[in-house]
Amino acid sequence: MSALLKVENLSAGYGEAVVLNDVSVALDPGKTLALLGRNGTGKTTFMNTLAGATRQHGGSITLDGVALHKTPLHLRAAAGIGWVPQERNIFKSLTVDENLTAVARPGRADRAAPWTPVRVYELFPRLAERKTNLGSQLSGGEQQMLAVGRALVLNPKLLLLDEPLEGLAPIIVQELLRAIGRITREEGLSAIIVEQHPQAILAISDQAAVLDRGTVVHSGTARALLDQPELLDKLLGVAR
Amino acid sequence: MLTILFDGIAYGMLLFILAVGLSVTMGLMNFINLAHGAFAMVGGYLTVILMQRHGVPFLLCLPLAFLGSALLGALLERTLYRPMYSKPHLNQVLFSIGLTFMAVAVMDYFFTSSQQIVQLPEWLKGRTELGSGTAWELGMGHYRLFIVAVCLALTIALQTILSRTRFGSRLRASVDDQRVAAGLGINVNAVFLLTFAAGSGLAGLGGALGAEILILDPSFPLRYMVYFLIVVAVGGTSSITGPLLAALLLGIADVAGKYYIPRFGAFIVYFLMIVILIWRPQGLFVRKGGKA
Amino acid sequence: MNAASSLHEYQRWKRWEPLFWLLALASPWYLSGHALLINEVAIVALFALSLDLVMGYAGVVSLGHAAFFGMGAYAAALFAKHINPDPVMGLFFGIAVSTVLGALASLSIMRGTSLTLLMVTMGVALILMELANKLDWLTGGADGLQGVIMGPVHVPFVGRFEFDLYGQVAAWYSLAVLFVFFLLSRRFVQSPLGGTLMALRDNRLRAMAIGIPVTARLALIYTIAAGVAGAAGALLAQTTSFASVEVFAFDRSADLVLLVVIGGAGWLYGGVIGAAIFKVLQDWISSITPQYWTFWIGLFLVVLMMVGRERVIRPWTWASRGKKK
Amino acid sequence: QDVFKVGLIVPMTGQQATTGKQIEAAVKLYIAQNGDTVAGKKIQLIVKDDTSIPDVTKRLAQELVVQDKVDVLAGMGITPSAFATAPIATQSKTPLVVMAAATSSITLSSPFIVRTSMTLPQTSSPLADWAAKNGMKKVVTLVSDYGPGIDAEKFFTARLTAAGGTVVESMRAPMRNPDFAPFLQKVRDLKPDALFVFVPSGAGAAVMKQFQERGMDKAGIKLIGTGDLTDDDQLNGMGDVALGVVTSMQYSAYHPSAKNKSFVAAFKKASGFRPNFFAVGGYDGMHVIYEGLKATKGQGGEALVNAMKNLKWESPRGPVSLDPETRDIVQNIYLSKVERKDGELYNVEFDVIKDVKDPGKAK
Amino acid sequence: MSASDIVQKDVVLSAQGLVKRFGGITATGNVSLDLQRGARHALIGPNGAGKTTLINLLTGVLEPTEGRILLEGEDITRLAPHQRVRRGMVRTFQINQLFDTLTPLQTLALTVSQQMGLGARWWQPLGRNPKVVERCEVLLEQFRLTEVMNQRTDVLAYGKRRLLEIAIALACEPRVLLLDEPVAGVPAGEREELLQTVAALPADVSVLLIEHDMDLVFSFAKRMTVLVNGTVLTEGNPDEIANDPRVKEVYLGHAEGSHA
Ligand SMILES: Nc1ncnc2c1ncn2[C@@H]1O[C@H](COP(=O)(O)OP(=O)(O)OP(=O)(O)O)[C@@H](O)[C@H]1O
Ligand SMILES: Nc1ncnc2c1ncn2[C@@H]1O[C@H](COP(=O)(O)OP(=O)(O)OP(=O)(O)O)[C@@H](O)[C@H]1O
Ligand SMILES: [Mg+2]
Ligand SMILES: [Mg+2]
Repeated sequence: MSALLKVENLSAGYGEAVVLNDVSVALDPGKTLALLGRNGTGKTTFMNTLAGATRQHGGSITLDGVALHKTPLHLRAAAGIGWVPQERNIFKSLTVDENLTAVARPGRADRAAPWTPVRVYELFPRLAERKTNLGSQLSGGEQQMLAVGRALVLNPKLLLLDEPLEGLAPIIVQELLRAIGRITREEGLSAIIVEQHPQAILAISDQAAVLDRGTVVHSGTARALLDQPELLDKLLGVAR
Repeated sequence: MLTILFDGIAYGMLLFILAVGLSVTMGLMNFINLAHGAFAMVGGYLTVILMQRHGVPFLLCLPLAFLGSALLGALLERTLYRPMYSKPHLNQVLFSIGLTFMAVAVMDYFFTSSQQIVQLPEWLKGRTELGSGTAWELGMGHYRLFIVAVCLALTIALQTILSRTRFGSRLRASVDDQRVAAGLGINVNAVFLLTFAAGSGLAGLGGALGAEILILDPSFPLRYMVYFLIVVAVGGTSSITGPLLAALLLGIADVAGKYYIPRFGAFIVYFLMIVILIWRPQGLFVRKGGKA
Repeated sequence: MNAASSLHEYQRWKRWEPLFWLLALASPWYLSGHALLINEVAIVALFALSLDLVMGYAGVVSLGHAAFFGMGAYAAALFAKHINPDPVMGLFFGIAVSTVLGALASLSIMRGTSLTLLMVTMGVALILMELANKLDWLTGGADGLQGVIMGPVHVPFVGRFEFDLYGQVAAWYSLAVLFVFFLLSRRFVQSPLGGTLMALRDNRLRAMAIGIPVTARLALIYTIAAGVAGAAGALLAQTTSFASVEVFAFDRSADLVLLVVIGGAGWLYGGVIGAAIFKVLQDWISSITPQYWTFWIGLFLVVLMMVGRERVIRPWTWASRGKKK
Repeated sequence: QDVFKVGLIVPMTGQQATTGKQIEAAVKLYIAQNGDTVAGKKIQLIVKDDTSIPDVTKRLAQELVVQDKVDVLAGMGITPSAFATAPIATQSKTPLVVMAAATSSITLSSPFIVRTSMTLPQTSSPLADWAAKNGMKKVVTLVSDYGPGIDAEKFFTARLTAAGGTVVESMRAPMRNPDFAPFLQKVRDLKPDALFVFVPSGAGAAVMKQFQERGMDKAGIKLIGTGDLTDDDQLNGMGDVALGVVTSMQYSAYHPSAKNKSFVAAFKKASGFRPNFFAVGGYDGMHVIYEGLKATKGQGGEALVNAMKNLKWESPRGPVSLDPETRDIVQNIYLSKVERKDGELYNVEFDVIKDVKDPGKAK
Repeated sequence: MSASDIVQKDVVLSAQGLVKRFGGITATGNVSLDLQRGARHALIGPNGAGKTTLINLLTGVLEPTEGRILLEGEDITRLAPHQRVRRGMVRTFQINQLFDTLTPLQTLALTVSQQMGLGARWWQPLGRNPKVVERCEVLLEQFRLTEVMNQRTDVLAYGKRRLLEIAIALACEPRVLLLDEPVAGVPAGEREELLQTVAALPADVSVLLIEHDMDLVFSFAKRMTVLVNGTVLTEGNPDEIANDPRVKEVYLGHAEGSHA
């Protein structure tokens, strides 16, 4: 079957600085990729490059046949990218509800789209209770939930989750992981997840890739990586 | 008495129409555009020139004034303003003051420094008297009635656009975080362009309507800048109704003050502003969340 | 390099600084023809220094700084007219009065945002302007305060200097005062106290969280700045032996913001340099085209802001910066 | 042959810009008409813009004196500028020809000041007499709240009461006052015979429009004022609202004299707009300088002032002279009514009070 | 250990019946909490339970709607934030709050001088006092900031900024330290180590820690309070909490120990 996402020899960075070089990744529809790596190895940069928020120096990105690297930032959401930035970047002066409706697509909640604000509220009841809070008036965790919800109402083909579990209560973490699992399985949505805690996401991922100094140093199935703790240890330098 | 009230309202609404454009760019776009008055001036001059030199009817001049300055605004937004969005507020102040200076000189160069005077059509010159006795007599100049009408129409229009459509929230989202807003599919540039053009257009309309009552000459933008700022500051920059009510308050207070206690006529507006701001630092009307 | 030395690094006099002041202080001598302009520049520079303290360091913009300037001006002028013609005493009186006014205005910091303060000070300035106009028995109203006769500047051990028609004494006098205030301010902003100002400019929440009394500090610096502005006003009134309601004008406050930003806020020199550039430019262009000089000033501002100050100063960085964009 | 420098300081930008433009145009016209050499001296004109900020005016004057070594200072758009500059004139013994500023006491502030414009007592007093004579016994005054305005109010009131009329209410509108509604409404409620107005030229149009909008003319209230109200510079643009307004002024562009007709024609040709009383002030100012120089054979300073202050000449505004004691102008004050003549609005004179000295100094 | 056992008795900080409402929302509903001297106390609870709000109330960033706060027996409910800091109560922020235009060195120098009561001096340059400089050097070393001490704070990498955030808190020489998710965004490897420095504070310094990383919480805390919907669900020592079914229900969920 043909891959949903095809990243070839991607190199990108900020201004003159090149952070990623020659990164190639492929992902099938409905599959989940766990993206691991130490601090400052370029995980966020990779995600932001897919979302279009960095300076791309070379290589190509194709999503479902569309050449993303040629698509301007604000059209990538339409092309099927659902971005959850690392620093959440909730719109401070918008209420929770507006945060969702402002970006929701297809615009009108009434048309049949799998993800609507309503469904996001079902996933995170907490947010429903805070509908009218301004973004600036949310707790850290609530902001995290909102960031994920905001990406979902774009009804993307590919979900980019950059450290989505940070600052979430364990129980929410479990729910979220379960939800992501469900979404990918049932709705054929693909996802790339960056996390500090390998086990947590390897468990629910199909593939795994490890970045170091801006290049892919390992890629394979998530399971394989889970089964070789020493390899994981070597790649991430983290004892677990 | 009623007449004074009415005059106050009319004056307030004029202030509002002049300032609302600014509260759009400053409040919603978070860009300090002190060149606002310049756009208003352009609108005013357009009207006078069109009417006096080309005999265009007044009613037609108003939309033209709006469009004219809106187009100018759009043009400048694309060319000059956009790079300034990311700059600190002070630089924006400097930049827009610079533009104002240039505008002043240009107008002076093309239309001399003397005052431009509008000639209203007859049907706007009249006056309607109701009731009698100094207390209940209500005299309404037709032009002032006209201003009130236009102003109300505007307010309703803007309010619906901002609350009923997604545009308002998309705009604020873009202001909060351009990068992420774009990343989530909002065409930030288009949103800003549209808003800025609208703001300039409103300024132009204000200038057109104000030309009858205010002194329209090249120093217009600087002369009335203070009033714009006061209205916006007192009204708070987070809604349309805020500046409206602020303008009404100031207008009525000013007129009534000058009528009843002329000695202090000059102070009232400033005094009121200071009191209000100390009482409500964010301005009269602030956008609050958290009311579940 | 260790902590101590790198801390002192920030405080050392850069090599060009003494030179700068040497040139500045000597200017009335080698530019004797322009002493009057130099005097005005010095006064505006002092005024700008005051704004830079609140705006550049404490991050509080003020559109009504003319309130304190004017207060100082009228105070000094009236002092000379009714009490004592000695400039230095008048200067202190002007400073004192405007400081008090500043203290009062700073109360409005207690409540509210910097926008509040910005508008409040603007309102105060405008009200004072109307007052100066109304109290014509005291201020001479809109005609301006006449009959101010200044005594000579008395410099201990050196002698007494009458203000001359060429404005040289005026220029020395203003420059000297400017220099003194600059030294004080410099010391101030490098002290822990000055540091706390920058701290609360950057992040008030954090400033509180390390035990800085934010509002008190804001009020303090604001009051001090008012005093400095008053000094500038006093200098103007004394060197022109005249005061008019124009000293409170909104344009004065606005121009002030302009030239502080031109020179760059937040490093004492910003105001001084901005004042020099702005005034000289204005004087020069308006002598060429008295009608349309505002156009060129405006153009200058626009270009300066669009290209960016750094790049105007360092053209050679254009290429590289250009690429980045 | 050596040069004779005239330093002209006027507001060329900002809200008083028109004042400067009018004066500059007139001065240049005069030089063009009368050649630039007088008594063997070449006249050199230096124009400075003081943006009508007094301390700037003073600095410029000072620079002109010490740096450019001008022989005469001229201009002065607003009163405080003149007051600020007076000491310089005195100190440097440089004649100062005031061409616009109109507060009465200006000429007293320096023995070197000569004025060719007007004073408000001068223009407002005759109007009071006329008003009383024409059955306007009950009058309300509305003036801008600053020096000249207060002068106007004071002298108009004094004369009117002397002539048996009464001022039922004296209102002062702030300098920065966009809307005259409250004041005019008050007038309407008081229902006087007439409303006397002094506002600096510029605000005039607004007053008249709102006067009519309030139907005051229909209510039988007459609008009278000094000529600033119907400033020739804007009169034509004001439209019908101005028709029938009665003013008193020392100059009208419609003044029926050969001298004036040629002046107006030449002025329009040169500058493109209609001259007003500022223009004629500048024009006569230049005349005073020229004639003074001829008298002193090109000598400046004290001699020049002494020569100037005895001058007497035919100006576009009519016969004028300088009062040797006060160095202030003595001139006819014309009562005129706004009418449409050959398609344009003009102040058409219907009465004249001859050789009016400034009543402000008759104390 | 035994030493701290003795001091365990006396209460340093005590919140009594605190209530905070935002409009309709009750973020904190009648919370009472005692912090013992030398405590290593953890505050956990679901997102939006009101933990940060509680800290904000204790430190005076927010005004409580009801209730009072005692520090060393003194009622500080109405004191301004900076006054509480002077009395030794210091906090870190969940989202970094730094002086972006200053360098770490300047930041610390300021904080230290402020802490030593030199904050109001205007006649003597910053860092002229050797004691201040010494203290700064120690802190910079301790938090591995020495090599970046002269860079502007806003260009530092996230990890470093986080470290500075905590260094500032320690520079205030707290007697009561309130940590709001201090290790959020700090790489897994460095987290323990960071908490070590905190745990290693003098035995009489009391620490209140908010954190969602259970490994850390359980390795650090000697006592825990669970906050739910703005009210205290339960309080106890770690294993009591770990085995409390209600806590599992609303917070821990069913995966044991590890983060997920
Ligand atoms: N805005 C920026 N400008 C310049 N360099 C940057 C910028 N953001 C990140 N970098 C650099 O790019 C490199 C990769 O950063 P990135 O955020 O992608 O790492 P990361 O893997 O996401 O780290 P973390 O796990 O902490 O999120 C780092 O060295 C960082 O210093
Ligand atoms: N200014 C405010 N206005 C209205 N509601 C607010 C405001 N600040 C916080 N809240 C609400 O109060 C509740 C408590 O927030 P708080 O930040 O204390 O949660 P928390 O326990 O820190 O959660 P987390 O662990 O996610 O940080 C949240 O539901 C939040 O929405
Ligand atoms: Mg990252
Ligand atoms: Mg929290």
